[in-house]
Amino acid sequence: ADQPIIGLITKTETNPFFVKMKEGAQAEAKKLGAKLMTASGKKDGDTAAQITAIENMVTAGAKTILITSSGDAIIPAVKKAQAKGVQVIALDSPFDGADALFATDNYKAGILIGQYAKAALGGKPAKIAMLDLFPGHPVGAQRHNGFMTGFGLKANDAKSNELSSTPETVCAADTDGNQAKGQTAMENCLQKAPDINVVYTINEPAAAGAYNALKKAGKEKGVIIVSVDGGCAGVADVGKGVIAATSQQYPLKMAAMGVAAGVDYAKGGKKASGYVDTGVTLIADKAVAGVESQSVKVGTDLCWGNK
Amino acid sequence: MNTLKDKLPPLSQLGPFIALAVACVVFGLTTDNFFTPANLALILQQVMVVGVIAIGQTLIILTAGIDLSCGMLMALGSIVMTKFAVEYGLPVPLAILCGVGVTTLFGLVNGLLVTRIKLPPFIVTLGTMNVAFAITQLYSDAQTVSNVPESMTWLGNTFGLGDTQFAYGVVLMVALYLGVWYWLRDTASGRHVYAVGNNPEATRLVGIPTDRVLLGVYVLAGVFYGIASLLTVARTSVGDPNAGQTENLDAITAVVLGGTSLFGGRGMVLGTLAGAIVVGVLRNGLTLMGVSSVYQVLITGILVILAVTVDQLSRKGGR
Amino acid sequence: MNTLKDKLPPLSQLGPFIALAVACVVFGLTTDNFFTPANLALILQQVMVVGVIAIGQTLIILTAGIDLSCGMLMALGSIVMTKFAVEYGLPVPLAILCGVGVTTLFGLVNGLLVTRIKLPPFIVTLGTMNVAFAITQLYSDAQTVSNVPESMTWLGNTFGLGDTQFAYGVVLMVALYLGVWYWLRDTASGRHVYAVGNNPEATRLVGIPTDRVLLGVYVLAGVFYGIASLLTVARTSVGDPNAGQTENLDAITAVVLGGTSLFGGRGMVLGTLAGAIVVGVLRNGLTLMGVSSVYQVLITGILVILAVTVDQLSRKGGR
Amino acid sequence: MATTQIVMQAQGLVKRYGQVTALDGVDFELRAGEILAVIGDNGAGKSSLIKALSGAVVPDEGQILLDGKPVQFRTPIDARRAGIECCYQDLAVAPAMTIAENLFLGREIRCEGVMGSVFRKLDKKKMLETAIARMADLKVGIRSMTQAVETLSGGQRQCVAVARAAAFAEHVVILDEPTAALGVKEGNMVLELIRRVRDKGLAVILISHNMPHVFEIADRIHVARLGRRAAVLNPKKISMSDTVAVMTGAMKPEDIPADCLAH
Amino acid sequence: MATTQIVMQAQGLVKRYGQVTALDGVDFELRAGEILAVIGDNGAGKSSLIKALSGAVVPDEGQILLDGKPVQFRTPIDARRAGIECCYQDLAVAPAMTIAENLFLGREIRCEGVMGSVFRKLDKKKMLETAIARMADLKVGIRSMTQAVETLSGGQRQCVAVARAAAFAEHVVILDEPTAALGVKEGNMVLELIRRVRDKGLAVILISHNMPHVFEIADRIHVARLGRRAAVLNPKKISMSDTVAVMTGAMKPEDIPADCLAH
Ligand SMILES: Nc1ncnc2c1ncn2[C@@H]1O[C@H](COP(=O)(O)OP(=O)(O)OP(=O)(O)O)[C@@H](O)[C@H]1O
Ligand SMILES: Nc1ncnc2c1ncn2[C@@H]1O[C@H](COP(=O)(O)OP(=O)(O)OP(=O)(O)O)[C@@H](O)[C@H]1O
Ligand SMILES: [Mg+2]
Ligand SMILES: [Mg+2]
Repeated sequence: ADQPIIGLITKTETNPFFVKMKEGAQAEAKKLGAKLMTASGKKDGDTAAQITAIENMVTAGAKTILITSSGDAIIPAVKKAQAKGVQVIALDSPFDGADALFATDNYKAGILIGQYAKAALGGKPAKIAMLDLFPGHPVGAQRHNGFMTGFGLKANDAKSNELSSTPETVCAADTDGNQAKGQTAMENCLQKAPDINVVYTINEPAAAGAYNALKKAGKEKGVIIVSVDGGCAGVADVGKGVIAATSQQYPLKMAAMGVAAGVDYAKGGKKASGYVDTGVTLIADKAVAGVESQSVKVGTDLCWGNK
Repeated sequence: MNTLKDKLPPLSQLGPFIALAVACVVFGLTTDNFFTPANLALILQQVMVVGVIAIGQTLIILTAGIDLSCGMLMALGSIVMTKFAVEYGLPVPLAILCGVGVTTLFGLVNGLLVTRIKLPPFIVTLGTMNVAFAITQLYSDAQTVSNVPESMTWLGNTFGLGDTQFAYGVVLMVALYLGVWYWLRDTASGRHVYAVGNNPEATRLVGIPTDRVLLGVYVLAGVFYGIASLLTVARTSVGDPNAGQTENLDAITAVVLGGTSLFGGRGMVLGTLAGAIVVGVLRNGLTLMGVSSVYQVLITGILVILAVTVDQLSRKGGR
Repeated sequence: MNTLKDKLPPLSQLGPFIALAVACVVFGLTTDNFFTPANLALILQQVMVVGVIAIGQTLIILTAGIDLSCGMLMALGSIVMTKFAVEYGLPVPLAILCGVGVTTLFGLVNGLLVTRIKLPPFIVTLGTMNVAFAITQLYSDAQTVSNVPESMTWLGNTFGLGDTQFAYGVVLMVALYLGVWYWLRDTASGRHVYAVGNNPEATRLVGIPTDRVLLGVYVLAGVFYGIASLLTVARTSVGDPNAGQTENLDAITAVVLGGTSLFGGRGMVLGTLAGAIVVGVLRNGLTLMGVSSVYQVLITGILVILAVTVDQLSRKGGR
Repeated sequence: MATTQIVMQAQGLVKRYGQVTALDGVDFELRAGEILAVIGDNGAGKSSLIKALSGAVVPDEGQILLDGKPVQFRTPIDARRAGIECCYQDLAVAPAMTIAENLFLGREIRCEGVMGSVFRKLDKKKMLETAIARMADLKVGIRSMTQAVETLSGGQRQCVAVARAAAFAEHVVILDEPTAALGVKEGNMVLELIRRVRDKGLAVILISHNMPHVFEIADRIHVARLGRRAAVLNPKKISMSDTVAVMTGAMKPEDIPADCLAH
Repeated sequence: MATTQIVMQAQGLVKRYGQVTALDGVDFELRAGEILAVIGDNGAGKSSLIKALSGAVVPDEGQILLDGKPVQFRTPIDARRAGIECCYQDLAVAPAMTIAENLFLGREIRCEGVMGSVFRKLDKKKMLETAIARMADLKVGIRSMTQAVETLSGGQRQCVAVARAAAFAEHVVILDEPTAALGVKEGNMVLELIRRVRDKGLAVILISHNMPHVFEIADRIHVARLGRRAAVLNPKKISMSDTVAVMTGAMKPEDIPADCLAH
């Protein structure tokens, strides 16, 4: 009966990334004999729901809370929870004051695909479409600016929430990370600049949508689509040539580590600390010179952090 | 007495079309690529899903209701039809039927709660929106369903008309609009939809089974959401559990922009089509102008208000 | 004639409270921690922001309008007041005033568009929602404003009452509810709000300046959103540009659960408080029961429908 | 005797609204082919009575017989199926719809042929023509039948409602204060219409506060008082002032001379 | 002469609704302390006329004089400020609100003392008592003043609207068919009320289709026809049937004997 209670709060529950994270946490909790509570915001950026969830989990007796922050507004609530002896670990998205951070570096994920796209394009002049998330999202900004930095364009640093743009980024549109909207965005970009040759996408559903748009326009051949996440479906798309390369991240790993840290804390009273980079790997079907990447096979094995 | 002037719709109903025309002229002047036939055909493709959802929404709003569940039902329907076809290997027509069946069933539930227990449509559909969302996520495991059979995405294919490629789905959408327009305008049951929204008590007293009309409208709306499910599958070639999150607001916006009153009984389904296209034109035109996304939101906000203002002023002029 | 029965509110107005009681009993029986004073105080803290927004929303819905911009205005207000205090070093009271001023200004704009150009409130507030969102993002650079002065978050502090800690903000919320309740029930201008929602034409004809009443309501709602801005700053200790995304639907839900008609003219602001608490209780109780979040959505959907059903049936019984 | 055949009968109808008892055990009889006037003070329960008879409200107690057989009208549709049409006091019109549409609401005419049977297309032209003819019967100077009812004057609106009820009834027509908002000329036209309806063999229930109208046209007068039936009078025998006295309670029912009562 | 002083005057008022011309250059005069009846067929433009006089609609052309001075009523508030109260035909009531609230809508009474001046608290008790007294004046048997107006019978509802207009006017009372839905007794009470209002020195405009009522109470009769004024008649001299003839157009205005005209 005295199972340690661990809370997991994700940004949403509609993104496979977070669904996998939850599954990973559940599996690990079962293995280690802990009780897992979960909650999430209604949409990305819904900090109010996350704060409420923190409070409710503390009331329910959770001793460790794992959270993928939707925004820094949760920090004070985290502090309050910590003052009651609760360990709070940030997964995926960093914020100040977390006891520990298990995450990938989204800026670096962006840099990797930027470098890949640059190399794959060769010397041709770049015409880039940027298919972003939605305004004001830190992860969106980090990936976007990271991509541009990797591509060798001038862009803001990792701390900025502003989306950079240069003459090479001929079109930018929001996708909400959603396939249908990704397709619409790409279609509109193609109207604006029919000769786009590089497409940055915020995630793989958006990439699939972009590919659909290109295919309908008969232009899927000469265009390089890059993306981030490395989910199983996304990696499969890399294999099919839909996506040229994607930066793979490992939500299952983050979650499992978080649950383990929670159990440790319950048993031994020792809090986790510091930043553990769960890693990011570039997955590409065709390797290009000068950029280190892994094959689709490796990506499939690792997708979401299966191993 | 029966002059041409009498036959034309009154100026008050032209508002949404005027707003549409104004938006088009503005984008035509500020961008190079807006007024190409290809781009215009593209906009139609982009609005076809919301457009069909908005038909159902129009019907419900005409009865003085509102449907928040429409987008989520569309997502659920698309997951059901793709999963049934891909995972259980059901023949495509049957799988489509199952998807449409599910959305229709939800429409029936909405309708029963509204007519039998007399709950406010806002709350009923808020509830079913949540339920449909949860079922979609649970059933799909939040995973996109891909490898959808070709025949299920046929409506997304295009045919050439001159130089321009039109999607079959757009033709379907336009056909549905024309059909519903005819139904609402020229048949008894269509007029009863207006009557129920205009004065439900009077409609009951003249001996029209108002509950049956209402129930029929909700069920029919469910059917339209099911068709929208098929269209979204056709358009994206996948079953996407994340679809439908913004479609309810978009659809209501299209209806209201189209001049239908949220108080029921007044409006025209073709106005909704214009409203849906206005939304699509704004999104397309602003991207073509290279407006960055925060500014797009800002400008959309202002333009939406301007569009109804044009509408409103043209109505006053028309009196 | 003036028996106790006459003095009690009619049973029809007790619906939301019955739903609330039912929800509490269920959670009390199924969880250990629900019925602790600390938890109940916590729920009140969690609903205080939505609760205050919902006051403004109630006023607008009573006039047969709707306000989609409320959440975004709240976010804008909180960014303005925190930025003014933190970055420009304005004295806290002045910074708060500026924040409330901005939301009030937006309320005024909403009101002017509704009364002068006679635009539908749905569209007007959809527009200002987008505009306020964009301004919030642009002005804050999408960055959270932290290091907010202590004195600005004072309403988030708690005081002990017995063993339980109550936030000052909760007291403010309850005071606002009581004030508005008194205003709506016992003053002429409050009754005019009902009259305008009930029959605007008749209200105009008896010589009440309906446009002024409407404008006043929108402005006042803006003030309440400003107060909600302050409360959200107090609760989170930061200015959060991401705030307010779900508050509009939550607030409307609270109003409708509270028994106010979306057609205007009928309802009670205290019902809204009950409605807001029902939403908070559901979220809290389900988390305490350890229900995972997709299932929470599912259950919330079903429970919302059940809550209004209870309400509806108790009304019928009351006749 | 054919004329004494009872078409519609009600026994002990009770209808309560909260603490208000609108109908307090009222009895009622309508004979074939007669015009029965129902009179009474404001709030006497006249409208409540005919609402119960036409299925608009369901009485709490009592029973209704149609042609001697007990019926249960749960909705106005039931009553309409039995050939009963009613024109309510708070005019049941859809204000945003046109006059022609309101006239034919629920009784629309479809086109002939395929358009009608398959496409269920309304014959708008025919409905418009019929509407013009019907309104011309009532001599109401309405300029266009395609104008929305909400743009009509009070009396014009009433004519629309009356015309609808009279046009479609097959058995019983119930009119709740049909002439209240009408001018002298239009009021006489409605009386004329009522006579024509009766002459077609239908029974008519006419609620009115207009005593001259009542005495001009009624075969019998049902006096409603405080939710009950005070008396049924014979307008050929009783004077107008005595009738008013019975109605207002100044004259007790038992004081009415026997020959003034109708049977 | 005091009685011929003109309180309210209108010249050449025109009001068009789309293709329909409701008022076609109508003139109008109301004298101090008189009861002026306005009669006419349905759709003759009576309601449109008084709507223009009370600020409910703004006429397209023409001008209105109050006590000889031109006025521009843009809203009913302007008219109310000038002491004009109007009871409209499509009763301007808020159905969900109680009888007492409707009676005092826009003219609420506040408590005495601090509660009233600072907290602006309504004196509900006083309003309720006044409402009961006013309705008792009209002898309407309404059981509870705190019931919502939507639960009243048609005639009861009309009494509420009439009572409101009569209670608050200071200069001119306009009543649009106030007795249309009323019973004999209640109708007489309203006539009585109108006389009392006149005796207080106010001028009254009474629209009615009830000729006996008009002849019983009116000092002068304004006959409206096709959006214009056909004639102003003297009820002491002209017969009821001639009046109807003028109203329906059967008698030409120029054929009216000179002594039957009012000045
Ligand atoms: N829906 C209702 N709710 C509450 N009370 C009602 C309702 N309908 C009618 N009543 C009450 O029932 C009584 C009878 O009303 P009814 O409408 O039958 O009177 P009536 O004889 O038609 O009067 P009138 O001549 O004024 O039309 C009235 O006192 C009225 O207040
Ligand atoms: N809002 C409106 N829109 C269009 N037409 C209108 C409007 N109001 C009135 N009319 C038209 O103006 C004419 C005069 O109407 P009005 O209401 O003044 O007549 P009235 O003399 O009061 O008739 P009644 O005795 O039937 O009340 C009518 O033909 C009517 O159809
Ligand atoms: Mg009646
Ligand atoms: Mg009139």
